[in-house]
Amino acid sequence: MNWGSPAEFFAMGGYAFYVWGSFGVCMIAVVIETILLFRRRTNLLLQLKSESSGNP
Amino acid sequence: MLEVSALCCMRGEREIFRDMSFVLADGAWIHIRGENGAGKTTLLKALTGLLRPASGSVAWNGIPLHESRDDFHRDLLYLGHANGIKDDLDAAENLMLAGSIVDAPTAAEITLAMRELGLNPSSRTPVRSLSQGQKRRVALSRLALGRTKLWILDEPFAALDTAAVASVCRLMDRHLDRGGALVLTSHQEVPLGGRGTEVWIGTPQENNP
Amino acid sequence: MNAFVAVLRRDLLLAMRRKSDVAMTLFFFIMVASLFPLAIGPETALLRTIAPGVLWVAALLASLLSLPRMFETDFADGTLEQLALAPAPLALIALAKILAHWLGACVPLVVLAPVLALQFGLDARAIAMLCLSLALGTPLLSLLGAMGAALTLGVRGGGVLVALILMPLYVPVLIFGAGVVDADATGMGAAANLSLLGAMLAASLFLAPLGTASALRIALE
Amino acid sequence: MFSLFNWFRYASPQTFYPLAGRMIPWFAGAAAVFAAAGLYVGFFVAPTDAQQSEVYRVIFIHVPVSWMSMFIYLVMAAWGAIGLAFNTRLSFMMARSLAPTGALFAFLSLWTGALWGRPTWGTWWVWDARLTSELILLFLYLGVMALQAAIDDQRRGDRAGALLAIIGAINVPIIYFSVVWWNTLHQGASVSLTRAPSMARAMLAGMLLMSLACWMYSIAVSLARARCIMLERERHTAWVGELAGSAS
Repeated sequence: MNWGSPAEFFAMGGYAFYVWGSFGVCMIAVVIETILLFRRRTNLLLQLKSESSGNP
Repeated sequence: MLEVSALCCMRGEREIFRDMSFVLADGAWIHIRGENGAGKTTLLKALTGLLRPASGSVAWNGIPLHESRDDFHRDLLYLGHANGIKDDLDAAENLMLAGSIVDAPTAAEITLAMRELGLNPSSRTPVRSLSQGQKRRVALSRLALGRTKLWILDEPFAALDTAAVASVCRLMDRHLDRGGALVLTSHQEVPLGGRGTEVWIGTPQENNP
Repeated sequence: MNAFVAVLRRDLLLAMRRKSDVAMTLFFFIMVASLFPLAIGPETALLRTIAPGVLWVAALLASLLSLPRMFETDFADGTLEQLALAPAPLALIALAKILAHWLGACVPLVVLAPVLALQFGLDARAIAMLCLSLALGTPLLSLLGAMGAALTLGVRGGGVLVALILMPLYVPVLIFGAGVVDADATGMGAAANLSLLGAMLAASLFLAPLGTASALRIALE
Repeated sequence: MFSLFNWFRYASPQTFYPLAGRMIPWFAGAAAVFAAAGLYVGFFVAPTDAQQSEVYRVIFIHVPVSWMSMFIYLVMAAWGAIGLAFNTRLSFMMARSLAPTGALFAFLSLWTGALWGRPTWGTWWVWDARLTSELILLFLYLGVMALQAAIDDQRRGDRAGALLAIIGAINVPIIYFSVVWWNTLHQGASVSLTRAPSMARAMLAGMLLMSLACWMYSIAVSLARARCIMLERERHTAWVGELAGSAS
């Protein structure tokens, strides 16, 4: 185990900004991409539903 | 002989027509009809090989188009919506350049072809300053130049006056008599002799037989 | 081969009728190259260092600017359709048009480059090297550019788009081309750069017309 | 013959749509598992680096996203080539669905590279061969996406984008070579990101696990995006109509 305490873990030996900046932004990017995809899909399904109910 | 079998064409994800089949024998002509936007130009483009059909095939003299493109193009004269002439050049130069890619026509042949369409062969005016009808005439002069066997013409009579329509029809009749084949679209009746048929895209309109 | 000569003559004739297009490309080249000393300052040593890069970038931008001419008018007036239906390989026709573009848009740049190089205080040997690199590199710009021009044919915002898709492809040409003068001046010899440019030219002479032809067929559908 | 038939059956959007739907959770799950394992190895098993201390841990995200950004470009070009050769609609949809994810990875590679560069080399950006190539790769992605978006006719956009992706893929090695050449010529910062072969086994394992996670994630996301594209394009067909009706 590399870390004595959670605080030490989060400090990353003084490089917290760089390490968490990298991992954090990647995480955020992944989450945003997933959310956007979900929204695109739900909007699309709603649209298709209104289209199919509009002219059966 | 042009054979079209089970042709289906798409524009984007929209199906324009499907199961289009017909045979065009030598010396025969086909008038493609349909409302605006029915897909007449799409069909013509598929016949020339410019447009790749979604399914089905077009064959020239029994050989599918994509297998012998150059041979087919040697036999083909296509005239689209656009005239295919350069605005910066005069009529004779245009015909000379268009012909030179296939086989260079002589100046005498070009003069003759322009006379057929009622154009002044000695005019050096750039095509830019000609009227729409005159531009169309320049483009159609290629009909009188060519020795091609298959003509595919998109709205050849657009913007033409009666005299020009008559001379184009004369050229077409001569072409058919020589055993040439012709496909054209037009919104007007086409007064041609010989074996002509109509092909409809979509449903035929009621006022037509 | 017949078709190749015919298309080449046709495009050159058309370029002769529109001399203003050629002039505009040249003016653009001169202006971009002249802006750099104004922005950076008249310090001769510095200008001499950046000259090959500046002139190369200016030539690249000028040729980029002239690319839409290659197919756009032919596409609009229907002559491109006719060329695609000619009984000759479309790649050969594309090659003729590329050569015509190079002769009409890039050769004037190569000819003018020495004059601009004098502005930057390059010596005779460096100028010769610069012209050599441009003479070998600009055909590559035309060849790669033809693919970009064909892909963006008739597309809205085509001018910016063509720049966007071509910049990455131009990177090797720029690096090897602009490096020629430096390599020669530092005594390393420009042979490696020049032969790399030559190799790329040979490869794209074969591949780029094929790519252009496919792109044109896609655009004409 | 039978296998060929099967392949074309799955190449039709109508049959591929539900299949992709069933596959997505598995790939997403695999991505989560690999990511958890990779992060565990990266943060808890891999020892602190003697020279770079903890900041080297950026490697566990930087290298995988860089690899993926290059790999996805090749896969995208391959789908495009298949589409151009066999005229299959599904290939173009896959090519289109991969581009945004690939561009995202290229961007993340640059971002993490900058964050690593700052403490290690003292500057946010170095004209290092790898970083420069990665930047050009991002431009290539943006070019393909811009071209696809600018062409209104979908079919033409697909085919033009595919052709550009192929042209780009042929050029990628040349670009990389030219940038390395340029870099050594100008004696710029030449920094080795991947470390010597003596790299601890734990570091390698962490990187591989994270790469697998990125790979699985890319598949899941691109399948999901492809499903959206299918629905958008085939909205006038019967099967989409039925699907929209039954979704109520």
